[in-house]
Amino acid sequence: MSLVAASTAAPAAPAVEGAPEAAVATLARRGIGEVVLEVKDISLAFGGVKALTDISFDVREHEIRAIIGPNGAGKSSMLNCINGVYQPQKGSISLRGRTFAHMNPRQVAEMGVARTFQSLALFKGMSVLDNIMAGRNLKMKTNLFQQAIRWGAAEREETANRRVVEGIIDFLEIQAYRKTPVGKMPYGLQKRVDLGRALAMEPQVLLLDEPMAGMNVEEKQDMSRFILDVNDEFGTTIVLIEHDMSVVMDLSDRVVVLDYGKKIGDGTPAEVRHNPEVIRAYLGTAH
Amino acid sequence: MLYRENGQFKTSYRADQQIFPIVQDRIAIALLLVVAAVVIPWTAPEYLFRAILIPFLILSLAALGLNILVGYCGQISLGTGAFMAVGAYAAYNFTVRIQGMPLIVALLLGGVCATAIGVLFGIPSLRIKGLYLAVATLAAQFFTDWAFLRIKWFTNDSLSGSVNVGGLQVFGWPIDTPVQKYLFCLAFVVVFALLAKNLVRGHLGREWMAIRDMDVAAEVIGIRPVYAKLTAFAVSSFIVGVAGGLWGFVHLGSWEPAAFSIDRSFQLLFMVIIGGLGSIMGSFFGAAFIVVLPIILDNLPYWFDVPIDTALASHLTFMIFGALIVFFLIVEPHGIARLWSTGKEKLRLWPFPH
Amino acid sequence: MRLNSIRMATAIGAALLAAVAATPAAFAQAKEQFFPVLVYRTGAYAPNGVPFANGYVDYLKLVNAQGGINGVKISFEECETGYATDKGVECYERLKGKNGGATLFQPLSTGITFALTEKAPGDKIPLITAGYGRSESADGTVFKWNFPLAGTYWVAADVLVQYLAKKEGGFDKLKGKKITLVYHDSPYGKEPIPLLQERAKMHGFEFNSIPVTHPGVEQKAAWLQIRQNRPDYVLLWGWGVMNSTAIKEAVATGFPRDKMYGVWWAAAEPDVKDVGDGAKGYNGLALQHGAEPNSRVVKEVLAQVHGKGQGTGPKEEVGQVLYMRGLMSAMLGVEGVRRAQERYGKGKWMSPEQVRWGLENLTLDQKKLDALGFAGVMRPISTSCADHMGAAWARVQTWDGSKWTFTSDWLQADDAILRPMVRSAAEKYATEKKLSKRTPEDCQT
Amino acid sequence: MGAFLETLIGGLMAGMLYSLIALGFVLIFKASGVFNFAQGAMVLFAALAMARFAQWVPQVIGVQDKLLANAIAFVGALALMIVLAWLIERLVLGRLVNQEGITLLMATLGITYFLDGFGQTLFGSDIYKLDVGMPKDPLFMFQNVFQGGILVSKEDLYAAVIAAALVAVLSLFFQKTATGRALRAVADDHQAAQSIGIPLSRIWVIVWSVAGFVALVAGIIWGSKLGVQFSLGLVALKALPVVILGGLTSVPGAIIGGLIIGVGEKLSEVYVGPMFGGGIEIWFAYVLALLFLLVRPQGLFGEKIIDRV
Repeated sequence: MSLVAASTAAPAAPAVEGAPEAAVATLARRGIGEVVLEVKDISLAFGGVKALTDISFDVREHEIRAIIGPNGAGKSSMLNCINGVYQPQKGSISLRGRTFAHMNPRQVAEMGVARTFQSLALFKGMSVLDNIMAGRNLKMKTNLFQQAIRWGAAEREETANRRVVEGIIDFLEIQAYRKTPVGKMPYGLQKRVDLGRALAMEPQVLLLDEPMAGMNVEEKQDMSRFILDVNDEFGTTIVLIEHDMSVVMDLSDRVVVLDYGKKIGDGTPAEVRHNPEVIRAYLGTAH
Repeated sequence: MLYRENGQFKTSYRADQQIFPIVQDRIAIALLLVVAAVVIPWTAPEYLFRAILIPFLILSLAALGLNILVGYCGQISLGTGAFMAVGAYAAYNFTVRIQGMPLIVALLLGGVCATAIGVLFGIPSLRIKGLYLAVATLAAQFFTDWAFLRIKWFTNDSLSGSVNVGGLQVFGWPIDTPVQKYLFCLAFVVVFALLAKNLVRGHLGREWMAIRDMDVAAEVIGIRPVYAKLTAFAVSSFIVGVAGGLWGFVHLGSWEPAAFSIDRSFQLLFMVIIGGLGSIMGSFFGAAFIVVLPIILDNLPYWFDVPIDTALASHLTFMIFGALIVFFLIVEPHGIARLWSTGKEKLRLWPFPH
Repeated sequence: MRLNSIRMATAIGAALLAAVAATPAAFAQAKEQFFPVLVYRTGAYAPNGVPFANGYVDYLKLVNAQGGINGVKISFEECETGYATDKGVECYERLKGKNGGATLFQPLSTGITFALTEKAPGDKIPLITAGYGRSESADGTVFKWNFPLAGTYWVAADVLVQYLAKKEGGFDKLKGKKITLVYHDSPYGKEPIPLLQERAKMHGFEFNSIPVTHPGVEQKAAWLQIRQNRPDYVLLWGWGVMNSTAIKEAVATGFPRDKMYGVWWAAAEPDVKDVGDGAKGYNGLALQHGAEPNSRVVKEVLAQVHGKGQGTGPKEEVGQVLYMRGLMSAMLGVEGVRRAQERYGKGKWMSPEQVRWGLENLTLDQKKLDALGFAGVMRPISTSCADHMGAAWARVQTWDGSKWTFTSDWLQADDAILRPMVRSAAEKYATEKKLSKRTPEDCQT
Repeated sequence: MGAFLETLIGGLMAGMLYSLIALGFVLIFKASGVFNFAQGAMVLFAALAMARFAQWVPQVIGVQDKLLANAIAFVGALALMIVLAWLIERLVLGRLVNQEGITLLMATLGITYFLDGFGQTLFGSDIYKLDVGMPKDPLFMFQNVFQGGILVSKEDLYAAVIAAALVAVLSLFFQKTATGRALRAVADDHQAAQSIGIPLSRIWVIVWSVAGFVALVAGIIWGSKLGVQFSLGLVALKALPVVILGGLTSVPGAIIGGLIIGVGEKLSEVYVGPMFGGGIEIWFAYVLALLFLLVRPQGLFGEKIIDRV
């Protein structure tokens, strides 16, 4: 293993900065377009603890972009910055060319960025239906009074959105669970509901935080299928966090590798696979 | 009765979104309303109206309001009494200061004032979470207690600081006899319960529950905590305020701030918890339980004709009450409403075990 | 779990049904005069509530032991209010219809009085509030059903001011004096304020008032203020633990007890007994009576009630101030019934309305009082349609470290000051409630 | 000036007593995450027990020496509180493990009701004198500096000293003893503590016993000051803003918070109160706490909450 590392050290070196030719080639092949999301030297720290240092990368229209790294590499923190849940101390994030000094989650959501969570963050007290319906809240415009009376506008709006949500439920094959409280569902299916809630927002960019964590093989396959379908059918750009390399390699177009809050690799799966630092960070720890 | 839903197929989302999707439930609720509105007024004795039914109705309305805040939006409040007081005193001032102010309008305006105060004291909830928030609501409680005792203007300069209202009427009908009062309250409760139910099953309700269950995730899908929390405070304190108005005008007729003391706040919180957090129906169960239980306990010795010393009796009441609450929390932390639904589930599957 | 949850659900259902069954059964029996007894033997005010209740009940027992009211026996039932208005209202509703109908109610709480004042006219049941309640309810032309017999808070305040004037040597001497009222922050505590302000205007003494929030254990700040603006006298309008706390704080801040004057609800044994020597010299008003261990009625109670082992409370307490208050209050009620019988038929059961007439035409002259064993305990009381109070006399008593002793002779509140205040307040109430004053004819009925 | 100092001192000493009650809250919250509303009821219960025992001991056992009688009564009351703690763990908390905070809060409200009733049934609802030899007479200092001198209530002074001493002892107990360390371990992380073999239930019994002991001392101090009766239970409401202000999990917070609230409310009542007709101290305390929270949502010394996703 260390041999491999040595041999691939030289060619892989340039892969660290920017996106090299090989990568661009692949992108072209899958008809991937403009940069939709650009992260510039983000740094984030809690008190003294540095979670992220000078992270930069970009995400292009319609691609599947993976962020990998061992546990505690700062992957989730990265997503939280993009969502505006955390405010980075340094750096900027721009969506479709618009740069925000202060991201707030609402704005990000309105810009069409949706997200799923690593540790399930579903609304436990609510049914599957309500969880996914909640994802539609940006699309629902009736005011408090109209809803209180319900009859008329609110009713119509509710029904219309319900139709969309039922579509998502069918897509995720969880019809049987419609009315069950999410708390009572098997873990794998909860993950689907989480995805469903995100899809209900009809996002252009979809951030997935370890969608396959803790799943068995079949569940993983189902989930990958869903992700690819979403990417193809709706042309949704996907940013995917995983610590399990294998999954990432066959799913994603380009990969960013984080370790201890630093970016140590960026490029196509192939390039990254041979990046010595990545190997050290990963397999090194694996030994 | 046979409790089955098979054969009841929903052909439209609309049908599926009804409050009571199951036919039997709809029938049951209709019957209940008929009994409440027609049978009881003819049959029930006066004591039942004055000592049980009217307080029950008004308090369940207040509990319902509180439940929206605590049960649906997850913001704990120990200051409900304060918002009731605001509602009551505001309504009082509207009636005495504006000639010919109609009763219903006065009560609703009282609710509006309560809303304002509620939102004001709700603002800290944007920054303060959980038990810490309780102190904000307690601040509201003690402040209003003080304000209505001290600021003469609120009590229309009454010498003793206690106020009274009389000659209630709606569209010329007097609200005077127990039955009239009962029906008046009943109307309010039914309407408000319906509106509240609509809210909590609409997308505003989902936003509240989302904030309650997982506020960060809620933000990420575009829900604004500010909006969700403040609307919850607003709606909640509006309903509570109206309930306060009814309590003062219809039930007491003459009151002082003590009528809305912190004990009232706790009483209402008990109702919500025991009845079931996040359940409209639970609010009614809770209110019934809390209103009726002490009365039963007080009366028990007389029914069985074993008169025991009054002091002992009321001490026992305290003890049993406390014990029951604890017992409840242990057996079913989600309150009577949950027991009710599990019961119904069983009934649906009966006689099959699963 | 599930099964027993269902069991619970049904249990709750059962409870609700039981409640419906809870309605008072008005079983028809030998007509007894039913006296509901609103008490508070628990809670923050129990120390003062208990002796009153015991005195009240003991007297009813005594009357029965002596053959009832011209042969009509008395039945009674206690109901615990805990000094809480809503509980009080519930008690009222529960008991008013019971045992053939309540004769009258004595709420023993200003808050409950205010609430019941709204309900009594509808139910046609008289309310006796001896020495408390609404001061303006002395005006029977507006408050047909209220009887603040033997004195209101305005009487108390007025008498106190008169006493202080005497002490100083004339009203003119009050000029420039500082009088501070420390009051229970509730309608009860606020009642005296308007009268004291009136008096302050008249005699040019400086009056200010310091509220103490329920239940009155937090008075440090109040007494620091008192220590700083050094008033000549402090009037204490407290109830329950607030009284003893006030005296203790006075000790702690070195305010002379002999410059403190309590209303008649702040001048009983429970208020001073656990303060010890600190309370020596503390003064309080006596609503007619004080502690009367030697009065005949007390001896009769000891002999005919406690003697037969039917005493309600401990023997020692018989004859104490609040016990006597209960005794007297009960007596006033009973005498109302007796008076009614004089008109509507001796030895008959009296309806609440008839009793109301009796209370309105009460004539307890010295002779009757002596017969009742209240000689020396109180002065004659005679009511009328216009005056539901019947007497406006009080005395000052002082705690000598072991017992209460009278330190002033009888003083009467100044009608010239009270009457206009009562009238205007009553009229304000009437307009608020859209009531019309009673006609002279109505007074005859 | 003299007057101001007087108020200040008065406030400080009142504050010390508040911290004593608040301490009970904090201990229990740290160890079991329970916001123990029953602390006030425990104070009342303990005080009632103490007062009555002190009366009964001479009658029953015939011990006439007051000090000894009080000592016996104290031990008796303490034993009672420990039994109580054990029962609470057994019957209530043990069965409510990992419920949400609000459920636990409600449970303690239930306990409050029960204790109020139970205490009065056992010990009666009259007002009882509790004489542990606290001096009642005032003390005047700096007579020569300020006219009238500065009044210091000796009783409050003693009380404050006792409270301070108790606080010191307790903090030692938590820093030095093994139990104390185990306790802090539990406070930091229940699961972890359990996994290294610390028996939760025993810890909880201990904590509640300690809280009971604190309640007893508080009860004795307040009781001998105000006389032992029902309203003692309401001191809990005075301690609430203190804990919130100090931070639910911090012992020093309880103390500093107590002093701030004590001084704050007394000064406000004496100097601001008259402008509004007085009686403002109770809500002023809460508003004060509230304002602090708006600046520091976790209270003065509470741990910061970070949302992790």
